[in-house]
Amino acid sequence: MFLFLLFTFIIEPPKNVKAIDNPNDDGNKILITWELSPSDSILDGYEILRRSEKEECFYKIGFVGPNRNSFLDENTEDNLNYYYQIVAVKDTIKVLSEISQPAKSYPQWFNKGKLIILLTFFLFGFLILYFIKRARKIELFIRRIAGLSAVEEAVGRATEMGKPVLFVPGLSGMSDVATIAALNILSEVAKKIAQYDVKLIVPNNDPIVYTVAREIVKEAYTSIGKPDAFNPDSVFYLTDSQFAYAAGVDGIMVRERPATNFFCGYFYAESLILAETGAQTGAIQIAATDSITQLPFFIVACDYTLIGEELYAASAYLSKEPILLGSLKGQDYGKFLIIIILTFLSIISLLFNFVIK
Amino acid sequence: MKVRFPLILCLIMGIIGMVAYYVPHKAVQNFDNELRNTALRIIFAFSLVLGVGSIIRHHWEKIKRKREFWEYSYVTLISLFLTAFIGLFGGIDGRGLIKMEIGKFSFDIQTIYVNMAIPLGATMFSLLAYFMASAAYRAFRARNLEAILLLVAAFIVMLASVPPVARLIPKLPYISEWILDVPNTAAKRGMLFGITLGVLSTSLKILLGIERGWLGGK
Amino acid sequence: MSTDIWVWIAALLTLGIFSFLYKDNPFYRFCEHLFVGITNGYAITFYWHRILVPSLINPVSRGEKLYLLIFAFIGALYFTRFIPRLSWLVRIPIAFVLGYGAGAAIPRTIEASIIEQTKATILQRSNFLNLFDGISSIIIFFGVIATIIYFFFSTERKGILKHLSYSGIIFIMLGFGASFGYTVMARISLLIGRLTFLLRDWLGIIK
Amino acid sequence: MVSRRIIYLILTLVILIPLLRPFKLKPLPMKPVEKLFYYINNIPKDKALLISVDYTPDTEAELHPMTIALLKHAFHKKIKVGVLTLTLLGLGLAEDALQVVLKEFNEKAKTREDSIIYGRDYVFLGWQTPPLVPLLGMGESITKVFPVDYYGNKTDTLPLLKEIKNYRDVGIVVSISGSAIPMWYVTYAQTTFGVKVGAGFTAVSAADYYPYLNSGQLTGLLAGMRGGAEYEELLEEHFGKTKRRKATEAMSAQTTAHIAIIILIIIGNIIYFYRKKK
Repeated sequence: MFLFLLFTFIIEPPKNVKAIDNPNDDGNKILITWELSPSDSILDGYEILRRSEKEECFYKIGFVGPNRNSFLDENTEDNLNYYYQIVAVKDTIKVLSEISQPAKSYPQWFNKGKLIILLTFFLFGFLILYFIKRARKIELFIRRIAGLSAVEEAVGRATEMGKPVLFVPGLSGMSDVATIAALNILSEVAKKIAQYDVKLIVPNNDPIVYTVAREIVKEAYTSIGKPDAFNPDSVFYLTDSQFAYAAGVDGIMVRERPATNFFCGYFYAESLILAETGAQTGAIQIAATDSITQLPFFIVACDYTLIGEELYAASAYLSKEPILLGSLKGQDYGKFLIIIILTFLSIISLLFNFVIK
Repeated sequence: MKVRFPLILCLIMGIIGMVAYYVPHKAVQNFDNELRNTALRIIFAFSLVLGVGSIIRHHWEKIKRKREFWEYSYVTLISLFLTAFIGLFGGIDGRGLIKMEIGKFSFDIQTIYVNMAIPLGATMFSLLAYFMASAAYRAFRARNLEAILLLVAAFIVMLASVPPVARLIPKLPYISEWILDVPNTAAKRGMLFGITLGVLSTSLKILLGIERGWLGGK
Repeated sequence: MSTDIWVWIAALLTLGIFSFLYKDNPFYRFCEHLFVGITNGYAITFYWHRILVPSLINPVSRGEKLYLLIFAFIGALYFTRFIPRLSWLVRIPIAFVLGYGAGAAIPRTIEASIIEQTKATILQRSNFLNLFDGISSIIIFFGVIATIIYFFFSTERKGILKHLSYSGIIFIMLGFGASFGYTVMARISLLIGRLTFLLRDWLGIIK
Repeated sequence: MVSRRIIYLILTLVILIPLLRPFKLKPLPMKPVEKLFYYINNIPKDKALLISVDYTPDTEAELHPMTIALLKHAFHKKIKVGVLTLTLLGLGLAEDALQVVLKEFNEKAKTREDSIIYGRDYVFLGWQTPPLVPLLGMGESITKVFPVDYYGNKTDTLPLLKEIKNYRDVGIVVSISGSAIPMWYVTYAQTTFGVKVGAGFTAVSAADYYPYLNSGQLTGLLAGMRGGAEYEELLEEHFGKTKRRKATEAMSAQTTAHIAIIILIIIGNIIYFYRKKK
């Protein structure tokens, strides 16, 4: 009894209870904040009470542990006034705060927290579009990357040996930049192959990529003036399962014994299964991928590897398409901008102890 | 029509995909949820038609022309139809129209998947252990500075994960961790920036109809 | 030794794939073709039971969400791929999936791979609470910039760019080497998993 | 050709022999593992540990011991646990891990207080798809996403879930996966609700996620068998010896294989330099 009285004396209520509409959400949420009770350290926690303008009395809607000074009420009716009260709780003793000002929840039409992302998008988007536009007028300079000549050599080798060329366009879908770049390279490779009547094998892992790859190869043959030489069975779908695909391509490699293997696009763990089997069959292997995880294996097992963005650069360089050259240029300036931003923000942050969260 | 209509559609869908990220309002979020979780999944499911069509044709051609190893094409076609039959009629949990069991022996689709597809996949995956060993033996040669760096980093990380060695040289795991934490992080982050810009520009080009490769032919 | 017929099947298929290590042989060819067939058959089942039935057939047969039929129709346009005169219609379902994917990817990649990674790279005073972390942060900062410069395609590598891009490849090679070494462990784990299956579940030699 | 087959044979042998006769190893716990361990160790009483069993049987060897070690840790410290999975095949694995750990704890328990009781100390929520539903839905209400648990109980009747309502009551989510699923928790659950995320990866994919550890998006990280073994080591340091240490046992085969590959690389280079000299 004595203790009970003592505690009622000691426990002070939390102060300054504020309720606001929780920002940047889809409504139905009110954020309540308060100043911790001075007796916070001995409390069990805080109860949150609520009353809407339609109700007569307060109801408990939540409980948080000590040393917390906010609560998100995620169960409000939009555009209705709510009042809140925070209760400091210690065993059976409860001390009430003052009642908050009324607050209403409502959904927002724009998440302000994402503004910086929208700005970044406009900034880089503008850069890329600007350079694509410029590339259509003048020829932009792109440094020739090492390993590019290997693509030509490799096709040449296959023609000399009269053996097929295997082209694996990666394991991701059509919206992936790696796949698109790979298909651009495929188009150039197919044109060269068409000239020499070498067999081309393109096994696919994605049904849509398969459809597109097939059209691209067909078109390459047509553009070189040999539409009849196109064998529709050279581009085919294998399976969407990663390892069944690897098993199938391995089988093709040991049976068809291609002179050259291209691994262009996005790859997962199957990369080394493909590349090492190919190395054992004695094929010249060229890999080009932006899959950072798989690059180490291609570098070890293949003769030439185009690393990361070099894949995009290769597709731009080989095709000489202004769109590709321009966007590559835009990306270069984008990277330059990132370097400047990194340096600038670091200097500001270090000089003025400005904390970036 | 054949080109413009799909391009406009693509742009509209792209804007929808983007807007839902910035607009928390329920009206938009609910619409986006339904679109992503139901509508697009339905469309996506149909794309399998393209793939299965190709497989059947590819193997049928092989059998018809009696190309090398044509007999195996029967294995693919029969297992495909059988698995599909069992799955479609037996139900994914074995509670479909037809009970897939003979006496005590049940062969519903999950059983087939777990006891055939998974072991095949896991074994294929585990071949990597062998391939890593042979690739390391064959290609990890100290040819030039770059190759030496590759080799040394791989060596340290591998050694560090051998517990007796780690107990012997207690600093080694920390060096290994440092390489993974610092130079590795730096290189990957650096590459990631460039790749992300590539993703960004490609997505943008697809939406604006600048990149039309996906239309497949003119 | 196991008496479960399914364990035997799994074990034989496992051995079939392993036999590829010796050389290509009929046993492997059988497993390979079987694998392709089963995964495709399973995909058909999966798409039907897990997507089309719950998302389309169930609601529509109850008379709800009839608008989904429109999407089913759009999906069905994939079939036009096999009709040469109408095959351009296949672009419509592709446009739906591709457009949404590309649009949704833009803000999300910016957030995860540019904003967050930039924040993590920027040097701040909190990086310098101790000397070692401070030096590491500076090395990361420098390494990121050098790696970015390695992938500059607009100019020839001359002068300072040459040196910077050369230090970029040093970081890249160290990173790749470390990843390779690290991965060895994982792949061996997988092999251990398969061998354990053979020894424990099939042969019953180990516990 | 011949040397390739010899390499394959050597590798098979150096793994098979220790599997048949394992020897004991003492791994040295590393920082990412320690970070996760101590974060979980200090989860306050009113918060829970959420374990997301997101792997499939093909990566079981590497990842299953992690789930078991995490469960043991939580039960030792009496931290409330929620188990769920985002992959259908994870259901059986999660159930297996729970049964293994429960058996070990409840065999020793003398009082009701000591034992691990369903609904009070842990819940098994089961599986929900598409993944975005649980990933985002749990930020609002766990019981709404999982109206019934794996065993068919109504979740709103479980005492544990009366206290643990959503991510706010979750100290950390640890997602264990052979793919990128832990990053879904980062991208969706963390960016939206600010929940802490820890991860268990296969050793291979782990190297990819170090940047996220560095940037604080991941609180801690277990990588592969070794990560599991190190966690087991920390458990043993804090809570005494346990019967089986699955990851540590498997490590012995891994160790010999590692040594074999290291020796192979050395031999390869000796041959290379010898030939070059000639």
